[in-house]
Amino acid sequence: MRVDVLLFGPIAQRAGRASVPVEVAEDGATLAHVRAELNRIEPELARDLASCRLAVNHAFAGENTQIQTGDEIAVIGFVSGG
Amino acid sequence: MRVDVLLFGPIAQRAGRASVPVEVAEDGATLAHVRAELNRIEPELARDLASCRLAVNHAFAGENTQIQTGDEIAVIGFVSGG
Amino acid sequence: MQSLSVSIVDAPLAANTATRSLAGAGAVVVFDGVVRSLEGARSITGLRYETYDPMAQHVLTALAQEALDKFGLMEIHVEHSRGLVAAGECSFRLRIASPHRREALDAMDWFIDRMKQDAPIWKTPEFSTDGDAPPPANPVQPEPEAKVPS
Amino acid sequence: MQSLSVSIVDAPLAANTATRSLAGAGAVVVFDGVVRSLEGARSITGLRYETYDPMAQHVLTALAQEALDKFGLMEIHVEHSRGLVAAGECSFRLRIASPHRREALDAMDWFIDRMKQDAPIWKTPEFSTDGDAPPPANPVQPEPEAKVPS
Repeated sequence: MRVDVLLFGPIAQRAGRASVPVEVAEDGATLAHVRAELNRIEPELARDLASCRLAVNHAFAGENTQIQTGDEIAVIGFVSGG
Repeated sequence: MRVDVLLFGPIAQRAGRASVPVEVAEDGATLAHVRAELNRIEPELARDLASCRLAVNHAFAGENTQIQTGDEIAVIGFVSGG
Repeated sequence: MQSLSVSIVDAPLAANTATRSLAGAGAVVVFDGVVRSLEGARSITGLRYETYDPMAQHVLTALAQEALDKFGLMEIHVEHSRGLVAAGECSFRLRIASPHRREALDAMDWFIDRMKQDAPIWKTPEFSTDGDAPPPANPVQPEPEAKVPS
Repeated sequence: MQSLSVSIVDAPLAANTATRSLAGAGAVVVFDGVVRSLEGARSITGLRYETYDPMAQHVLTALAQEALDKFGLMEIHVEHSRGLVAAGECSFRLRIASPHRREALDAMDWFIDRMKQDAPIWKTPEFSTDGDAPPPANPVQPEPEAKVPS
């Protein structure tokens, strides 16, 4: 299945886009698979991505989180609110 | 010389007055002498007075502070601002 | 560039109408101390504040100046009530502006502690007495309050 | 009785017009984060805030609820800007009411720390460029500012 991974802030600026389409297995795909695909598609971001957290459906999620069709996945790099 | 020692808050309520006239020597009188006279004049306040600070001319002052004619002396008990 | 003021004013403090802070302030913190309607287990109508005015002004100004210097603040403004302040009204306001958050919050803590130790201000609760006033229009109104402002 | 709100709003936050707090609050503290006009050594016209809105709302609401419970607060109200906020304008406001001072100040510190770690909000400085705007009317005006709000 295809998931569009959302990018924000400096990561989005460096990637030059606000989302990256990623293909993962329909069954049993986890956030770790999404991260591996992201690193493959955007190798020049790999170093930055290593320190980013991932969020699924608006909450931070661990690497073992199972991904389902329609999940909203986002890369949350170093934030700077306030 | 005579100095009027100002009282406030609970101490004034207990004394039933807002100032106590105190006689001390014209020369060489210190805050310690003022305190001793206060204790003599208001013996029922002596226990409370022991934990009070004294102020001279709107600043806290030590017991050795020399007193001059016209000084404004006040007993500052437990305060409760805010 | 620093700004300091200390005001001791009759009765409750009006709502905060602070104007814009000095250029360069990254944090502006306003603390309002509000009179609570219970003193221990007893309901109070308010607190009556007695101030030894020239000394209170002197002590608060000295503390404000010390806070400006010690914490590198840009602004410190102090207001304190004298006289009766009804429950729910503001009796003390401290406004601090500083380059960053840390200094403002630390200074606020420090100033309030020192004020409570040294400023010659006293408060006396005014207790509600039966028949003194009509009962509240809406007696269902919950009132989970405890003591006086801290 | 507790009160909680989180608002992410376009552009700068208007001046604080908070209404009266819940009965029983003894301390009401309002923190304003203001955009500073220097970013490092460079003058900026403002900060542009990007928010990942549904998640920012979710994270800030969860933190606000945690603060209410953890510190026994009565009120917590959070406002954060999205979009451009000019130097000198407010981009973040936190209003906390609690029975006593200690909880309000501790909760303020805790909330801001956690927000800065977890809320998906990013800021980008907008630098002044020569010729972009006329020079200030009064060039003598000192500007001792440093970085962005903290």
